[in-house]
Amino acid sequence: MLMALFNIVIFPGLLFLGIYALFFAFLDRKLYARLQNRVGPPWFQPLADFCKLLGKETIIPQGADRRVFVSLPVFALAAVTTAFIYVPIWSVNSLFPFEGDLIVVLYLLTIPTLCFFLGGWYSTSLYATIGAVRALTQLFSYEVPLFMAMLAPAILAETWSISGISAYYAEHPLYILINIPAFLVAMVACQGKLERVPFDLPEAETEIVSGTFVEYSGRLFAIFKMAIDCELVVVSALIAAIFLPFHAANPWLGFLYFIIKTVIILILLCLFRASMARVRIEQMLMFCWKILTPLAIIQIIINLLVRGALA
Amino acid sequence: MKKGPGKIAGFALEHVFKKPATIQYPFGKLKLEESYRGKIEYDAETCIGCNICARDCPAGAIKVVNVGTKEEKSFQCRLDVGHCIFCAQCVDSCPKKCLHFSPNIELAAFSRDNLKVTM
Amino acid sequence: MSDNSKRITIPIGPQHPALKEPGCFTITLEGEKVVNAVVGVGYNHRGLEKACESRTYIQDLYIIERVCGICSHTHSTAFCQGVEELVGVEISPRAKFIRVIMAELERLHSHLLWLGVAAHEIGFDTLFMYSWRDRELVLDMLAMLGGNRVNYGINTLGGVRRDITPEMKELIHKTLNIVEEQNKYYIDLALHETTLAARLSGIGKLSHEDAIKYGAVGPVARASMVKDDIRVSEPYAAYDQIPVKVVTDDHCDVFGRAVVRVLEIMESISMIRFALDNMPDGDLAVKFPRKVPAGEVFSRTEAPRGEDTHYIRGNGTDKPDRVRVRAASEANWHGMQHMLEGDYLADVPIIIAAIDPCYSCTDRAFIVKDLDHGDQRVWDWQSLKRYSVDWYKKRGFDASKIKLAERRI
Amino acid sequence: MSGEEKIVAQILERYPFLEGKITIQRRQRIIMPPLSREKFEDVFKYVVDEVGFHRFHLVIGVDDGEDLGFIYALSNEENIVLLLKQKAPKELPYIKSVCSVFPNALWHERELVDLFGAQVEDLPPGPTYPLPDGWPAGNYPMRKEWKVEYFDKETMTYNPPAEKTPETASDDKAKEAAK
Repeated sequence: MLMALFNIVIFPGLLFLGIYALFFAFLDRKLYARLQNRVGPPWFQPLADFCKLLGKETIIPQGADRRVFVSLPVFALAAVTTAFIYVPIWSVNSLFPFEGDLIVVLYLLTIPTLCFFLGGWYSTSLYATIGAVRALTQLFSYEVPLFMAMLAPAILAETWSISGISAYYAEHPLYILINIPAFLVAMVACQGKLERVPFDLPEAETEIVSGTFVEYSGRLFAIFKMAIDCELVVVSALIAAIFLPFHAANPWLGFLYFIIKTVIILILLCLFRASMARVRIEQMLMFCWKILTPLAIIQIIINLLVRGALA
Repeated sequence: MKKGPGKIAGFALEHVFKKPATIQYPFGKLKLEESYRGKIEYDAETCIGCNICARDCPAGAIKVVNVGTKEEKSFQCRLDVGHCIFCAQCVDSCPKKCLHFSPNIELAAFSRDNLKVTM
Repeated sequence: MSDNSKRITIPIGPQHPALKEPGCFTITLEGEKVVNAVVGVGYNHRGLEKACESRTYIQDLYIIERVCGICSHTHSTAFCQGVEELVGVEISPRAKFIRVIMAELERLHSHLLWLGVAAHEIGFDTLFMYSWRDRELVLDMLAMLGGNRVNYGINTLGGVRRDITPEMKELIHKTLNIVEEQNKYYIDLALHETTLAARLSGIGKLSHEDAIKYGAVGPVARASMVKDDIRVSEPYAAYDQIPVKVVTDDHCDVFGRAVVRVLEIMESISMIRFALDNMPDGDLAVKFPRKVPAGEVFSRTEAPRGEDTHYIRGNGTDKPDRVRVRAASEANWHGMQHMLEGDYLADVPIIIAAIDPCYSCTDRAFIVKDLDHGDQRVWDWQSLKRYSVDWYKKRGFDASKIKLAERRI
Repeated sequence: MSGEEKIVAQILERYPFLEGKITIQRRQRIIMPPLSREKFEDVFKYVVDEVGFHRFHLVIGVDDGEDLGFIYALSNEENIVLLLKQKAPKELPYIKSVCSVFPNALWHERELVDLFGAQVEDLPPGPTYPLPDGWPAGNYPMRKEWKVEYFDKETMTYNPPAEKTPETASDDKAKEAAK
């Protein structure tokens, strides 16, 4: 019982995730700045931002439903934190592995997007409404290729559990090469999930101010921001667990591997963000359905064929 | 170059290992040219109090007053840095060249009264 | 469901992250498509023309220079050459060349600034940072030549105030090489980056006929195949001795405007090089009288954004009778509504940015939308001010007193 | 014969009464004399439709004391600028809008309304420009008699000093003498 509480609150739960998310936010911003030949923020900047936001006044719009408006950021953070518990960190096994946790994690990761949508919708601001609608439209476009890209390795590994997939590829490391197209699809699609350039349409600062979050301020916004940062960690940890399964028996070494893998994924995501312009909503739909989805389907077919050949 | 997305990635990656182009202001400062038009400096010795500078100033920021007696004149220049637009027309207009500009641009103050300088 | 209920009207501006200056665009949307756009500008009317009437010509010069922060040199050139024409003074050839060099350097910095702003509007911050980094080099050159980064103050009535020494010339040549090399990369990037082309092409259409009809000037007109450039059609300063190539493009959209601007940077670089190498000797400024004879003059220059026109009327005293300034972006506003309609909301900022706007015009009625009651109340400035003072008073903070104490005009 | 002279000749052929009043200031500049409203509309139409001045730059308002002047800057294919002038008495400054011919005249004409108090007929409805809301009616800041010093920005009122009657003037003199 005590151990479970420790796991949920401190490691690998809320506290560790929070600290690691702040570190990730720093790394992301610093790298982004260095890619643009700037100095970038100091290491404590995300923490300072978080603390500052906590101290600011929270304003709730008059037309908004108070309870829903306040609970949405907490919901988003809770969903992300819960998802993290099912992602392996120090070994091939996560904390509470079970058959089918991949699907649970993917669905838990959808909840923040729904929270952004509802948050924007309940803000009763025009910008937020447009941002909310965009968030939902975007969800329908990237979710399908992302899920399919995640499921393709699972088909090859013949298991629906993240730990099982990790263990399978740790045993047969060469099979990872088959999954490279799925890895690329997942990297692109998760850029949409994380609402980063080129798919940052729901917040598009220069178009709709900051979209869904335009009415959020103070503590609520801090929690939302935290949820987004945590989502970045969870998604990169998930991709690392599925597509880059190099594991060590020693948990300390395994943990080091985890950090290296997630940072590599972050660097790729950051490079992706730095090198493109934001697309329009209809261009994004077109891209996701016409390029990413067929690519993911082809991957699934290949994996099915390989599976058949192996059997 | 072929068409395609993410063309700038290589260019940007190169710059990660280069010195940043920005400077963190209060800790590091850019070197300004000596000819930069900053705050006006005044030399009371050579001034004859003709006030041509005041007549040509577009913002009405400068004024030279006689603080001595009629016989023994001694001049003071009163400059409102808050109004000054740093065009340095007064420097050009001055017949005795007693005004000149300095590359001093750090002129922020907490109150408008602090911006009024007597030289 | 009536047609109207599907539509929403959103304001873009007067304060909006996409617009760095105040301008209000009331956009009516159907989904993400713009069906109607109302342009409201003029929050920045500073009464410069009235101010000019009560000041002498030499004072006006510095006021006119501050009409625009980016094309300050072209405005002051237009004013100077107008007054010089009125007096009948011919300035020295060297001064003319220095004016041209400054004008072209200004065009460089303005176009690099535009490239950065346009990239930022479409979320391409990396290009924004790099183009502004290189703009700094140009600004440093301008600061070295003029003494300031934006209001160079190099023009004076009857010539220029500062000379270009051989050392400066050397330095400018060196910096230009770097800028040219960087700019070649940006041209390459602008033409080949898919996301950039996807965002820029096909939006903000302004056909050749419409460009003439709405009186578009500068790169906006040239991107619609209107071969219109004051540097060629009415050469001023030393432009008659320098080869000028007019860059045009037939895309008629934002992409075309981007292409025209990046290619113009290359043209400007070669023009500066030519001017530096062929600069004649001579005085910097000729003696200029304080009193200007009566008469009127219509002076035109080509700013980075297009054609600047100045009308100056003298009445024989040392103060002008009337000064009328028409900045380049004022001419480009007229086609804005036409350009916006039919495009996506996501494209509104980039279309607005594509004319490189400079806000100097106004409507000041603003509508405060009261969603609780669903009605619209129009508040004017006075009542809003009163409302805010009362609001703070209720919370124990008398804003009106503090304001009076601190305000001094 | 240069392009400017040809144009002047063409205008003079149609409107002989302008003989000697049109000046060619320099290359690419033709200045017309101020015309009254009826004559102006006719000449404007002719110049735009038949002489080929199809680009409109701006309209400049000027205060000529008794009259208000309106200067229309037009140019043609060869980039010759023609300054067409119209005048209207200050009390009744009625002019006709040229927006139907040149849509880009809209903001310039609104400016005339706000700053000079011109009454522009057929001006499309829309916001005022460029003066702020709450601007006192009847104040036209670009007119010569309007002085910035008398305008109070806080209350948005224009308070010119009372005109000196002989009595107050003599009072002033008495005061000065007392000093």
